[in-house]
Amino acid sequence: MTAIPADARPTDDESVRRQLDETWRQTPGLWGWLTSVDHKSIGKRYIVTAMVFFVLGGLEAGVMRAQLARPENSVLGPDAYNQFFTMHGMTMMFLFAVPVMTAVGLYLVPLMIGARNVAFPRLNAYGYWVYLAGGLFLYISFFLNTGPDTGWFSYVPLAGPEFSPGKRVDVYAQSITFTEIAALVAAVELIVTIFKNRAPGMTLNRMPLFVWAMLVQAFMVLFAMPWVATVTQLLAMDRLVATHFFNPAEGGDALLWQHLFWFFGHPEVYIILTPGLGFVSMIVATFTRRPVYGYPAMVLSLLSVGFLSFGLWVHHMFATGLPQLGQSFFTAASMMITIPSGIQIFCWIATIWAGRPRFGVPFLFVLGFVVIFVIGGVTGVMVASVAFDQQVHDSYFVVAHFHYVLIGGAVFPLLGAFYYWFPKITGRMLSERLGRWNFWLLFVGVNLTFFPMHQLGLEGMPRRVYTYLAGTGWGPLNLLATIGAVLVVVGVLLFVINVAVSLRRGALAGDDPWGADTLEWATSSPPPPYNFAHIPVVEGRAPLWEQPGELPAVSGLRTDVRDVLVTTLLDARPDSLHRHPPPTIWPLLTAIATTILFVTLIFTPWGAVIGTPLLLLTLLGWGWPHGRDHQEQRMVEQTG
Amino acid sequence: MPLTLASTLVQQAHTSLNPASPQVRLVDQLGTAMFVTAAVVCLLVFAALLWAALRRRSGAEPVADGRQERPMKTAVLLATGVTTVILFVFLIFDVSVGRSITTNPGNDALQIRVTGHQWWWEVQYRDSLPKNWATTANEIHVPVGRPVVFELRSTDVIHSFWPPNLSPKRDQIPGNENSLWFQADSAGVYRGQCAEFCGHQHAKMAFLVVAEPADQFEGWLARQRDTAQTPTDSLARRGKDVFMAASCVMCHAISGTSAGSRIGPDLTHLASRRTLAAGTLPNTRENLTGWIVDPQAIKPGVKMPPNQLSGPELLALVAYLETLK
Amino acid sequence: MCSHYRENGGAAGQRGSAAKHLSVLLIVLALSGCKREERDFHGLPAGGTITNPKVREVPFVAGGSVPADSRPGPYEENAYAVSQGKTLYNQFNCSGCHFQGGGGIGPPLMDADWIYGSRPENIYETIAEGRPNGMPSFGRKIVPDQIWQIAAYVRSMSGLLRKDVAPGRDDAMQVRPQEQSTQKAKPVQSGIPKSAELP
Amino acid sequence: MTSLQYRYAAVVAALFFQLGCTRTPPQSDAATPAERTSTLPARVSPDTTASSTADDGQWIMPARNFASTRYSGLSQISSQNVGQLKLAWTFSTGVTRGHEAAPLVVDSTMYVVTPYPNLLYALDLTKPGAPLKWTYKPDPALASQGVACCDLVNRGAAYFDGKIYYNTLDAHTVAVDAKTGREVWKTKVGEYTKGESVTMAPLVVKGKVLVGNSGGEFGVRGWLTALDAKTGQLAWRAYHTGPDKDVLIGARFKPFYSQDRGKDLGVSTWPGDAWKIGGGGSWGWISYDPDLDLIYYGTSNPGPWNPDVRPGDNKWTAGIFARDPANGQAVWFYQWSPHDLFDHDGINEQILLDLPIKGQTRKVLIRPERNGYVYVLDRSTGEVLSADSYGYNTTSRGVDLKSGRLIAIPEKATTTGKVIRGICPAAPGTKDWQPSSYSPRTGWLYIPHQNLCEDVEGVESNYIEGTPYVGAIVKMYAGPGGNRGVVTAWDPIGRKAVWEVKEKFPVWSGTVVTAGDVVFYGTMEGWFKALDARTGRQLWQFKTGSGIIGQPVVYRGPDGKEYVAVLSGVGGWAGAVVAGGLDVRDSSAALGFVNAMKDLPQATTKGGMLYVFSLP
Repeated sequence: MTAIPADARPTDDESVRRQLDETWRQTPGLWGWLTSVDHKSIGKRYIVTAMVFFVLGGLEAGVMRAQLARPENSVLGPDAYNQFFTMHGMTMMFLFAVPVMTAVGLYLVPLMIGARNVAFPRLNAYGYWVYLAGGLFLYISFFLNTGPDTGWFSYVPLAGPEFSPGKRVDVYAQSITFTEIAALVAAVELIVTIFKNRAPGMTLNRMPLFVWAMLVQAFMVLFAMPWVATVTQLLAMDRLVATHFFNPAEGGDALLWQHLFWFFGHPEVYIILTPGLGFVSMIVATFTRRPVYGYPAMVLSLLSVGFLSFGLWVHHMFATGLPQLGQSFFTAASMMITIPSGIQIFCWIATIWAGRPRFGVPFLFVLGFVVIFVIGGVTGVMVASVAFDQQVHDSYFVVAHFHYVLIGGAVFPLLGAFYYWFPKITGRMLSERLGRWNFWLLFVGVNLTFFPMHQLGLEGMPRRVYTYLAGTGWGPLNLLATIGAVLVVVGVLLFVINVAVSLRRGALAGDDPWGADTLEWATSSPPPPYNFAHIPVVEGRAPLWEQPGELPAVSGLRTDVRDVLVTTLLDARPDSLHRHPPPTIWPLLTAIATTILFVTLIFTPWGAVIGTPLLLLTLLGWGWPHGRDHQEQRMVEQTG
Repeated sequence: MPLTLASTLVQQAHTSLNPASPQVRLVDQLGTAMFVTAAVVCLLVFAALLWAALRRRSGAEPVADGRQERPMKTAVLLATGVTTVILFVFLIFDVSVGRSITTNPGNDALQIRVTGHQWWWEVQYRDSLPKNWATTANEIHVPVGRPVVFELRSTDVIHSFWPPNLSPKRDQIPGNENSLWFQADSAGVYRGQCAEFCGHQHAKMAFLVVAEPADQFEGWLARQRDTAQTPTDSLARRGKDVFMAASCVMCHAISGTSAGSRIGPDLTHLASRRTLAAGTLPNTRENLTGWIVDPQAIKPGVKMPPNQLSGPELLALVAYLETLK
Repeated sequence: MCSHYRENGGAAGQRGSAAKHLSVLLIVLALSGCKREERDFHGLPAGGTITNPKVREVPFVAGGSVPADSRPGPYEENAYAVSQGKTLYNQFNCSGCHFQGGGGIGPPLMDADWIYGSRPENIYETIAEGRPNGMPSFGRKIVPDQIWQIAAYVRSMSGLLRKDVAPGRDDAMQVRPQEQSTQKAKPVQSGIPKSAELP
Repeated sequence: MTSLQYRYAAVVAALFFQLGCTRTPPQSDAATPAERTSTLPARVSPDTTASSTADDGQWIMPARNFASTRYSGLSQISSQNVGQLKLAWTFSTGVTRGHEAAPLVVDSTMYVVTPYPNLLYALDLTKPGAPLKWTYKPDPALASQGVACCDLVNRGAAYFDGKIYYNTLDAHTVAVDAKTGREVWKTKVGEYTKGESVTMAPLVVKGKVLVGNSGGEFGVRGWLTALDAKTGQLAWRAYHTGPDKDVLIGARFKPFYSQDRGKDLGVSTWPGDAWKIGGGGSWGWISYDPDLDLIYYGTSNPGPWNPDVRPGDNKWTAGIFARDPANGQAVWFYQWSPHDLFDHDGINEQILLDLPIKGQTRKVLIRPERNGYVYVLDRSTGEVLSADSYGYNTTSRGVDLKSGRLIAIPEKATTTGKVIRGICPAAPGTKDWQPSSYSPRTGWLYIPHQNLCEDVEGVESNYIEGTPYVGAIVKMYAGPGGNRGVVTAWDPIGRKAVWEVKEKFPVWSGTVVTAGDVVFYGTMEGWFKALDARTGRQLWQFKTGSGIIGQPVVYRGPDGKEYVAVLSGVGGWAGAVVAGGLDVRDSSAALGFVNAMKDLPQATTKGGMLYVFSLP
């Protein structure tokens, strides 16, 4: 492997590109769409699907705000309202927030680390299909009036067989299983890709902060999601085959559910936040035209947030009457996690101070993020206090708190990221003018919607109420919140319009419109199926700034087969070659089999009898060896 | 049917912001302290952010050199240190408040058992002498200046007992008993509401806490212990027959009569209560009538079915219920 | 939402065969789903199709009563109503005599034997009018809507309802297999009640 | 032969018997106090027939005598020859519910009361095969079947002054002319639409018919009533809850223990007006001491079973009263199970004996109580002299003789929404209604009882008039050892079991013991068994058509021969699974008893048949 200037041997370079095109091209047409294993096309459809669910969830919230606009309103009855707020929670948590973050990760990470694709392309496709199936399952059920109605937290016994007859809660449990599988698949993808497919020279301590964020997030997913997948299966068993995990009379315990659920549920919040922090770091660096200050501190705080987030779950249960001392421990932990989050904020501010900020839309969203996230953070410290939390717990104060955290910590950075990477993904810029409107509407709207809720909570308005009585005096503030919600809706609408318009008429972007520093900007926009003609060699944290003009590249990679370079974990020395599969339909078929299994199971135990063989069959097809692979495998051995 | 709301009876007495018990006062202080600090922190951060973003720059391209790094380092370390200190102070404050809330109320405490039902509150006054037990619903009277211990239970789903002016909330979880205590230190009518999502009418599962001077309270309790009087006027007497013959008797108890079902609230002293339907309606004749005829219009999903009673029957029934002082 | 969906399905049903089949399937799905999940708080529409059936003298002979009127109960396919029926069954002390279906003071309800007929309307009558050998009449004391709910639940006890409609276990001591996994017991007219076998 | 010749033969046989008697072994010499007690009823026998003596060979009340010894002085059938016992004749009652009654034998007529519909048959013993003389049909209300908690049983009749007295399920008491079968009077004593039923056998004392109600599972208010034997007019009624004047507590009331003293305890030991539906009926046995002129009887469990809704001692339920039969005034009371948690009714039989205790002979009352202890009380004061466990017990540690209180084990206290497991004895107690017998010859009690445990969860209990008021889910199962039934020979002086015979199913029939040292009882499989009273060795058995839950009786026929009679017909609470055709998949069926009897349907079927045995 030697460093070669990018512009050397042009003619040869042309043929290389042509051959790579040939090799990595995805089959055209619908079939191609169904069989694609390219992380970019999968990432794109992942993002689009997630955004569609985001809009749906937002509309549900809008309807709820309409219902709450005035006391004793009659837009929604209690039954519909309960389904709406449950669907809103589930959509935002399971179908939007987590998937969209992993999706962006799946799209960007390989580009940022100079890889041709994710480690397991077919698994990646499978993950998306399962996620899509889960989302469709949930929403079809919803339209069949079988939408879950016990909250995204579905506390037993309310969600148990006695108090939630019918199939609504079974749909809840099973659709979570779908999304958890998708999330776990994505986590495995990211971890392996980040560990084994980084461009030569990109040692761990040279990885972009966003990649670090995704790595931490992936590990959190890996440790948190199995809990909710398990606990929802326990619930399903209680409901379908009369087990007694949550039946106190037969030795079960209603609190067991809460412990298991929140042991997932709290990390879940940080699973959503962490990638957001990654976005912010990237945008800050680019828009202050200097690397983010305190790289080690940033990485360490990311890691410690990841660890600490597993030690906080009980602060969702302060009102359940657990022992005082134990609770204080969780208070301490909950407060402690503020420190790493704080450090990152401080580092960004320092970076901005030291840099030369350009106030592009992405940067605006970062500023908005800091404001909203900090407010959410300080109220978070407040609810971490046992005594105070027992007062405001399950009141609108908490609603305000976590919407500040999640919208501030996830949605704003995400939108920032959209404006930032849209050119890379589509090749066209988003309109800055619409972008500013978009930002200010959202910023004002969000604060208008959620700030009054702090007050409502303190005045005693509980969560999850489909209406309230006039004399409570909660009317005016609720109306205010609803008005805010309208602004938010308009803001999101503007965003959608901006995307739609820019897709056709947006200014052409070119490879690196922002003058950014990371590898994804080193290739064309949108990137070719093979991402990079030459796998670059990295010598610093900001390759495009530190090695302007040309990048040293890896040679000796075959271009007539789907070879990707596997590097060592710590300092990314080239290790071996890995042969990637061609487009295939099997991931889709496997996902369909999975769906059949899961859906039939909630209606009859025979579901297992029907679904399992189907699933095994498709897996068999998936893993069926092709002669060609063997032959080429040999050739690799010869070369390697 | 015009719905005026029950809590109009309780002007401004459903908020954690005007404490009526030492417990809530402490929490309120804690909250205020944290709020003020939080506000200051926010403002500082925002100020720093704006300044960092908008400060006038000196010409040259920024380079990460020592000259810049040192002040940044100190700034970040300083900020982090301050944050840590603030959090530590909060922690101590919180623990101390928590301890003082959960201290032993002492022996002269009044014992009340509150059981959450979908979607109303069963209230039972305990006493060493069984005869002195009294059961009511959705309206809790407490003596001013005397600790009251609440034994919190649920027999269906999880509810959460929360009178914001008087006490932080505590969940009522089937299978594990909970308890809390407070001491009302000023007379008044306070409103509380279920704080844990419990199904269709979670929104209309409220209750009143009536804090009154000890002697008044004792008088009230004594009345609650009485069995219901047999009505004197003929209309009410007919109403009683209606009650005993119609679906009412399947769910409600009126002590002193043969109605002894515990599915719905105990109606022995219904007329003495301020509200109907768990703090949803003021206890007036119109509301009572409307409630009996079509509760589903007022609390959709509530366990009480619409009752098809003839006009005269209904009139008599209401007349009877109004005698249950 | 559901009715709206149903309309769509209906419209689609008119179109080409493939679409037709699909939409028919969807309608079936929709209907079963909707019927099962409906939370009908107001109960039966006042003066609606189902009203308190006429009192009929029950011939006290083997074969029990087979009323001409075979109108199905309104809640046979509604999981929520059936679960309400289960709650009422226990709260109104039906369980006091029939326990969880095994019987005791009254006859068992989870077996195949039916003295006065197994149809919803038979059960409705039994509850509303009472029966000679100790079954009290609840006609005035339980509103028709709730009687229909209880009747539907009683049928679920011997597996006569769809499994996705029948209730699951209670949060209580387990004393019987849950209704939704109870084997369907094909109704048999058991003639006179066991409690009335007189010399 | 003419009836005159029969009469003659009978007299001759009687003479022979008397001679035989004088040759009875010395150990049964009339010197022991126990013997005196056993002869006590003879001296005060209400019987007016001339031929009446200590061993008149008749059986005029289910307990045989006022002391309730169920001891027959006849010794023709003895431990030596019982092996040759043969079936003499049978009679089908035509009813197939649980037959718990004891047939009566007066003069040369046998009277049999059936379960609901409570038919009364008179059988002529003077003719071969004892043909039917007449049948009396009281026609109790059909609907009363709906308020009988545990099968439609009847525990028998009583004879007095030419009339047969008994109760019907729909809470009526009837007097029937013993000769003609004509109804003399019929008095409504309770309201079955409110859950009251009557299943007990009445006792006639000093011209008063004593009747108590059942319905502790239906929220009734318990009482004992005295009717004038001639007219059926109500003489007095003593309630078992409520104010003193209702309970007939007056100047004479001197309970031994302090917790039973005080004004209107029947009200103050209940919340609100729960006492109005607090149960405490008396559907069991009454004994009478003519010397002290006191009747003794127990009161049943407080209602509902779920104790959360009735804090306090719940006076005067689950206890025993001593009353003056003339006016019903209470003399003393003792509560076996204050604030009963397990449906441990206090209505079992009490056997009146004079026993040597700590050197002196004391007038005592022995009660094998449902809560698991054999109590020995001083029947003049109500003091507990001793209380000894006679079965596996996890609910109490014993009885504190100072305060007289049962020492309960709090861990086993039932409550709403919690499942309490391993409660022993179960709801039917260590022993239910099935009566014991006492032999003056051995000085031992022969106690038929069961060995059951249970799991209980308290649930919301709603009082709806005329429907059950229980508020508990119960699941019973066999106690340690797996044998659900036991017959225990108990030595009241040594205060210990002498021998035990284990049975697969609960021994739901009574026992009877004879001067021939034979103990008779039946099993729920249908075996009618004879044991050696001294060793417990099984001497003889006969398989009847259905499970036996009745009370065997021993009498001398007009032909001078000794006969043993018993009703076979499974049912009762224990046998409801067969009698009611219940579904064993529901463990809570029949108040949870079905779970313990899942295999009974394989062991026996319904029946209703009288079996009479004699030596060939």
